[in-house]
Amino acid sequence: ADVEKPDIKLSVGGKALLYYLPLTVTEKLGYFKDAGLNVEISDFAGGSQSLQAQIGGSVDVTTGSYEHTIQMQAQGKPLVAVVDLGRYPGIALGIANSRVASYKSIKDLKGMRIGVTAPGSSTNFMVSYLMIKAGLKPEDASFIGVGGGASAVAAMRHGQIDAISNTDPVMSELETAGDIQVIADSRTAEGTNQIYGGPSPAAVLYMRPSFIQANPKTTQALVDALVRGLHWVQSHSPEQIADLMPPEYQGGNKTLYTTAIKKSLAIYSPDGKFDPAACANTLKVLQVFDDKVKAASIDLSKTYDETFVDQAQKSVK
Amino acid sequence: MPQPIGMSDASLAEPRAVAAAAPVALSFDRVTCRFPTRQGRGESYVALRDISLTVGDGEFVSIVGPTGSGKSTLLNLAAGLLRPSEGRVTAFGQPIDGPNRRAGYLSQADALFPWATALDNVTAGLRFRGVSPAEAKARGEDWLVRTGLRGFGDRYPHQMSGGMRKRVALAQTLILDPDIILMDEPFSALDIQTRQLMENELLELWAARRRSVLFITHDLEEAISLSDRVLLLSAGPAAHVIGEYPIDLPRPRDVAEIRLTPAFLDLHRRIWADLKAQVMTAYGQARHG
Amino acid sequence: MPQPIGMSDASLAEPRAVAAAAPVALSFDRVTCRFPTRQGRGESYVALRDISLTVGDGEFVSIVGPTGSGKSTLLNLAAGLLRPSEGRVTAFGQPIDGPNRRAGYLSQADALFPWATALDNVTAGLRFRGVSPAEAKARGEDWLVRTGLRGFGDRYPHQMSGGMRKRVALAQTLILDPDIILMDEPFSALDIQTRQLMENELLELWAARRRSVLFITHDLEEAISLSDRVLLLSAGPAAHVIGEYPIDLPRPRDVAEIRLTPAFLDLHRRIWADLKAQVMTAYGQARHG
Amino acid sequence: MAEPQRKPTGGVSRLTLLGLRLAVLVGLLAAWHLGVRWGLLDPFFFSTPEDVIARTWTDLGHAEIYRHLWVTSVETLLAFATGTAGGIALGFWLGLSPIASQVLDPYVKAANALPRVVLAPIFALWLGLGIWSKVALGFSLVFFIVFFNVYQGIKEVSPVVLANARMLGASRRQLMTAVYLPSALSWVFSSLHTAVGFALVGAVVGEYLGSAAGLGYRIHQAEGVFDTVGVFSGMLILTIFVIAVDALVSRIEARFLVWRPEAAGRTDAA
Amino acid sequence: MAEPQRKPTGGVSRLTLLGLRLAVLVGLLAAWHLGVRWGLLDPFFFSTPEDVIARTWTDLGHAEIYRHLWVTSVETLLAFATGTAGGIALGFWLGLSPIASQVLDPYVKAANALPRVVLAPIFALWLGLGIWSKVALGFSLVFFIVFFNVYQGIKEVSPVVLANARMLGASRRQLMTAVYLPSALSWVFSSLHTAVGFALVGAVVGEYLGSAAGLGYRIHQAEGVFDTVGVFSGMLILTIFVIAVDALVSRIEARFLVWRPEAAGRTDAA
Ligand SMILES: Nc1ncnc2c1ncn2[C@@H]1O[C@H](COP(=O)(O)OP(=O)(O)OP(=O)(O)O)[C@@H](O)[C@H]1O
Ligand SMILES: Nc1ncnc2c1ncn2[C@@H]1O[C@H](COP(=O)(O)OP(=O)(O)OP(=O)(O)O)[C@@H](O)[C@H]1O
Ligand SMILES: [Mg+2]
Ligand SMILES: [Mg+2]
Repeated sequence: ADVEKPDIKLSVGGKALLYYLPLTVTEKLGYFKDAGLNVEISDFAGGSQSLQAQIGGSVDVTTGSYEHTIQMQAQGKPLVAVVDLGRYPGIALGIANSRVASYKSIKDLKGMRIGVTAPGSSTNFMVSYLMIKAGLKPEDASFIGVGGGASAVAAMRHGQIDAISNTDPVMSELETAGDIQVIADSRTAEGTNQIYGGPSPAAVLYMRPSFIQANPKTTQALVDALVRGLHWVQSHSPEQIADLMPPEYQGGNKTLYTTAIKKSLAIYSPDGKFDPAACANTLKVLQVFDDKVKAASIDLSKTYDETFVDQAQKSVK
Repeated sequence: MPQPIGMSDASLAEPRAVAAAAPVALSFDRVTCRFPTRQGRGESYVALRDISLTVGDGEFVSIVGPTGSGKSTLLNLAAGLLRPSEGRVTAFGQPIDGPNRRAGYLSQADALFPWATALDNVTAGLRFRGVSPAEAKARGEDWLVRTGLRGFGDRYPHQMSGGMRKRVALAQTLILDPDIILMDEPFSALDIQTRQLMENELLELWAARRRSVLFITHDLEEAISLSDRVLLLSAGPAAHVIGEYPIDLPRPRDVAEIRLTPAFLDLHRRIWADLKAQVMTAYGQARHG
Repeated sequence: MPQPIGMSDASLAEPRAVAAAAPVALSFDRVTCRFPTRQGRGESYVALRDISLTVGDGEFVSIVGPTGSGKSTLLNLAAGLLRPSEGRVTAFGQPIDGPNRRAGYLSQADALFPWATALDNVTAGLRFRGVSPAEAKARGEDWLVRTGLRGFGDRYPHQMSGGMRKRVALAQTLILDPDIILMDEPFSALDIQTRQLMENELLELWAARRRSVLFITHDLEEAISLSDRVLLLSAGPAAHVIGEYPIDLPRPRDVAEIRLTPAFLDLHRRIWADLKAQVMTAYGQARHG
Repeated sequence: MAEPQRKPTGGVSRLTLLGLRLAVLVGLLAAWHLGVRWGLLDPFFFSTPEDVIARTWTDLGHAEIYRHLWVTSVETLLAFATGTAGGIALGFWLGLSPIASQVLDPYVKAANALPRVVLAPIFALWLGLGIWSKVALGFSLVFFIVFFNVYQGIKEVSPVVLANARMLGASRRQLMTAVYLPSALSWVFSSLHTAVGFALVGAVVGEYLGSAAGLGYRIHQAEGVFDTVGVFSGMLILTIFVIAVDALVSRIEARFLVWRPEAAGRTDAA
Repeated sequence: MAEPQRKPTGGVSRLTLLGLRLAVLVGLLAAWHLGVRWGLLDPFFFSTPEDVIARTWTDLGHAEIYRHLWVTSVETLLAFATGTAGGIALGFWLGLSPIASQVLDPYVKAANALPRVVLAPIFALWLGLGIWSKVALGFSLVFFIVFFNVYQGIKEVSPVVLANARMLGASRRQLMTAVYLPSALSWVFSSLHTAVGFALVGAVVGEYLGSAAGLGYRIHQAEGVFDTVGVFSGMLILTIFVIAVDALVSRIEARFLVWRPEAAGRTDAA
């Protein structure tokens, strides 16, 4: 394939997270290579760092949260999402077993210590959003940044937090081990509907508009490869997917990993297409929490570009 | 406690001939001392070879010898700060292992605590021994007066002159009244007058308590006027005792007056001649050989 | 270049009477020097008060005085390492500001570079002046021989005896052949024999190049046998020059022999009496008052 | 009443000094401002000095910030105190016991090389998410800095002075307090200046990695919503805080080291 | 051929030493093992020593690890070299220029207190995602440690020796090379021992925060999927690496400091 820029730098915040599974699948299957691309993936401690690398121009494209495109538009740094990798945010909220007995509804979160990956992250927003819907204020609970790895598990196991809002594999690990009870789950269509009233895009591939303008063919090649990856995910079993992933991702516990994949499978978009209603959902949530987004008038249509996915539907079988 | 040490070997100097019967404070038995030179190459410099000597209990012994012959090394051995490469050193019959607790040592170099005032320096040893601060202060002030440093008690070492620091060190050692006093050129930084005052002070103290003294000096007159016995060390390398001179001048002595007596002058002439020969060897060796 | 400095004030000692006509290497004009004591309390100690003295070009001047009187302070002023609190110090007519580049200074304390071998210490000044390493080495070796240290060139300071280090420092200063030589008790760590050898070496050198020398010593005999003029400093605080003794002994001199001449003994007796009085004051002050 | 002066350089008046310091500050701010103005610095990453100062000013007017500052201060000071005490203790032990030092040497060095950020979860695990896990992180930085300096300081003790103290009859304990400690003090203080900064870094990074309060938490929160002004204003407050603590260290240092000669002191003191 | 010995303590034979060190290592491993065995340590967080060693062993058998190790080594050594050079240079400048040091003092201290983790995005912005942003992070740690020690080392130069060099005609430059540098060397080396560790920490944390290769990258990956064995095995490899580098520093140190008396040396040397 003749692309303008075969060497692509891609950033991601936590490549091993299931949130970004389609990226690793695509990479492992060699779909980028097939598309004539040589993609170097830089992994960051978190989504915001990987976004900063994008804004700073250190990388060409980023797989990150769709929210970023809205937040950056508000700051005058437009980004455009070109393919949707996840339909549902994949975040779950769980209550510690010791608290389950006294938990009736979201209102009972009041006064709890809630672990989130980082203050100000989407795991934080999801809980805050639920609380607001239930008539609480976000300040009614205290949010503690616990990260997205072993530290999050540790915090819950050692009773340092009463509830946790996190992604997989943390949630699966805690669920499987029986440490928590999940009370809100955006890993499924139904759960996401309950929280947001509809789907809400999660991981997307985004980039600066100038990159798209200068490299339309490269962009198309990237989208094609990722859509192929999404198709592959849809057509294979959790076990097959787990086998494909690098062995070190399984962390020595393949069963857990497979379970986590099974739980998360629904969040991956089957075709990579955007749903305008879902995008509006995301905006709605952000407007509650992000002062800059609230202040700005956001043009949602500029945050994503469907032409490449649509093209990919035709070419990718 | 003090016991004479039996030695059967012969050596050039035979100090035991003099002190054998008396109790022995300090005894060197065939002591050799080597220093490694040039790190790693395994070369070594023999500073002292086969030294045997004794200091009787209550005896005042001086050591003279050319510069670099090994006098300080000898004193370090007696203080237990160095270990001999061969042979053994004993204090009151006990082998010395680690700092010699029965000795006070006034070293050639400036060894005051730079972070302590003159008074605190003088009383350091008392405080180590648990003497009450008030008493230590009183005794320290007294020693400052004795060494002519009244009013300088609150000076730090860097605020004092060379001679003043030396006197503080002197007071620091003597205030503890040790059984064995080791002194390495204690008075060389002092002017002649002050030096004589200090010498008399030392003699007075010694006469009163009869401690054993091993004294190093470059000043032959000083050695003779203070000592019971003067030992002459040969030039290095491999220095050894080549001369021993009992000083039979009457006591008590005044160090200034005794220098004018004929007996003194005679002794001085004798030792001087031997010493001169030694220095010429040392210097000739280094300069031409 | 060398110019006499006009001074109109009177002072106790009148050194200019002797040296006024000759060119002047070093001149102190009503110099007072105070040291702050006790940080922060604003007290101060007057070490020198109102000192006026000169050293003529090519003259050999010695300073004697009780310990702690301010001799080293005087030399530090001449070296430009201290600034006077009042008055001014000039070298060859130029006010001294910062280290006196025309002077070589052998300090009382051990000032060798601990990280350099004896040879490197001796040649340090040459290397600072950009002399080629080969030449510096050759001249350094020569000076090691002159100071009786042949074969010790590769020793580090901590591997040498006190007297050896002093001789290295001597060579370090003299190898540069400075116009003004400042020496603070250079020979007090040496035994008498070595000391006389070094003294003769110094005299020889001085006779050959006629440098100006300001020399501090505690040994009055040494002062007399070497100098053109001996200055006597009073006891501190507020020390000043209280005596000045031109030494009219014939040159060249042998330091050992000249001590036996009647002229020498006469001078010695005179200065000694004055010095003794000074020391007694100093000691009495500190001890009793 | 001029005292003998040592060097022509050295003293400038307090006022000049303040002026020069301000000049540097203004220069830095101007460079920052112009850098942003001229497009050399992207305000997304660097914000602008005027915004940062304005934000800091408003923040300092609210009680909220003081709660965070209080948490961070407590953590910093605890980390500083425990790290210093630990470093001094181990430094002394290994400095005085050649065998222990040779045996433990590789382990100390290895421990120093462990990336603390990776250890943060373990600290959180053992010590909870409260202040103690942050203190531990700060400790693990401060400790090694102080340790290595104390250890070296012990080795640098003048053998002559040491031998003298031994001959004067000092016990091991007394050697420690009367010789090793005062002699090593300038090493200790040198390390403390570095350590103050690192104690704060440890506390803030600890908060950043997981906490419910503190300046690091605030910075992290600001970063999460890409609020650069908030990030920089947090750092500005940190900076002011650490300068205050360091001034305290300097004052204590001056108090302890009165006995030292000034820079170009006497030349007859050995 | 016994040389005069200084202290009864001190030398143990190389073999005993090795034995003792091994004993400590075995002790640590046993404690770890038993801790896990007896349920004091949760293997989820601590893994087990046998697993870690086994994993390290397999890893070391594959080429993959060497690529990561190579990246990390290059970053570490660059951070170490540049940080040391920078710290020494600034230390000398401020040490020798009292005005500059007084003016810049608060800024240096403030800079030292900035949390580097927060700055990582700015480093990435300026220096890209390659090794240089990691080098910058390591630099920012090493630099201050070396700086503070060099600065103090300069202040500790013996005034007597300094005056002597001045009188011997040393120019400013020569004073630097002939007096300040050799005199400050033990301070410099002391800081280097700390700095080696921090250079590595900087590199690893940099990788951990965002990179495509290196041991920090591997550790991050392992941590994200609860692969404790991988995390610890990465740290083990780090440790081995830093001990090797530190041994090198010690060797160079011994070479430079031949002139020093041993611990309990002469008592007539001033
Ligand atoms: N640590 C050492 N390493 C190597 N040589 C040493 C060491 N200590 C002493 N020496 C050597 O041993 C010899 C004797 O030294 P010592 O200090 O005992 O002499 P000294 O008689 O006290 O001389 P001085 O009268 O000059 O003080 C000298 O040649 C000296 O160089
Ligand atoms: N930095 C200082 N601070 C306070 N007092 C000082 C300082 N330097 C010197 N003095 C005092 O100045 C006086 C003169 O000292 P100096 O060293 O010049 O004496 P000196 O004549 O060389 O004595 P010595 O013969 O013992 O070497 C002493 O009383 C000393 O205490
Ligand atoms: Mg000696
Ligand atoms: Mg003096």
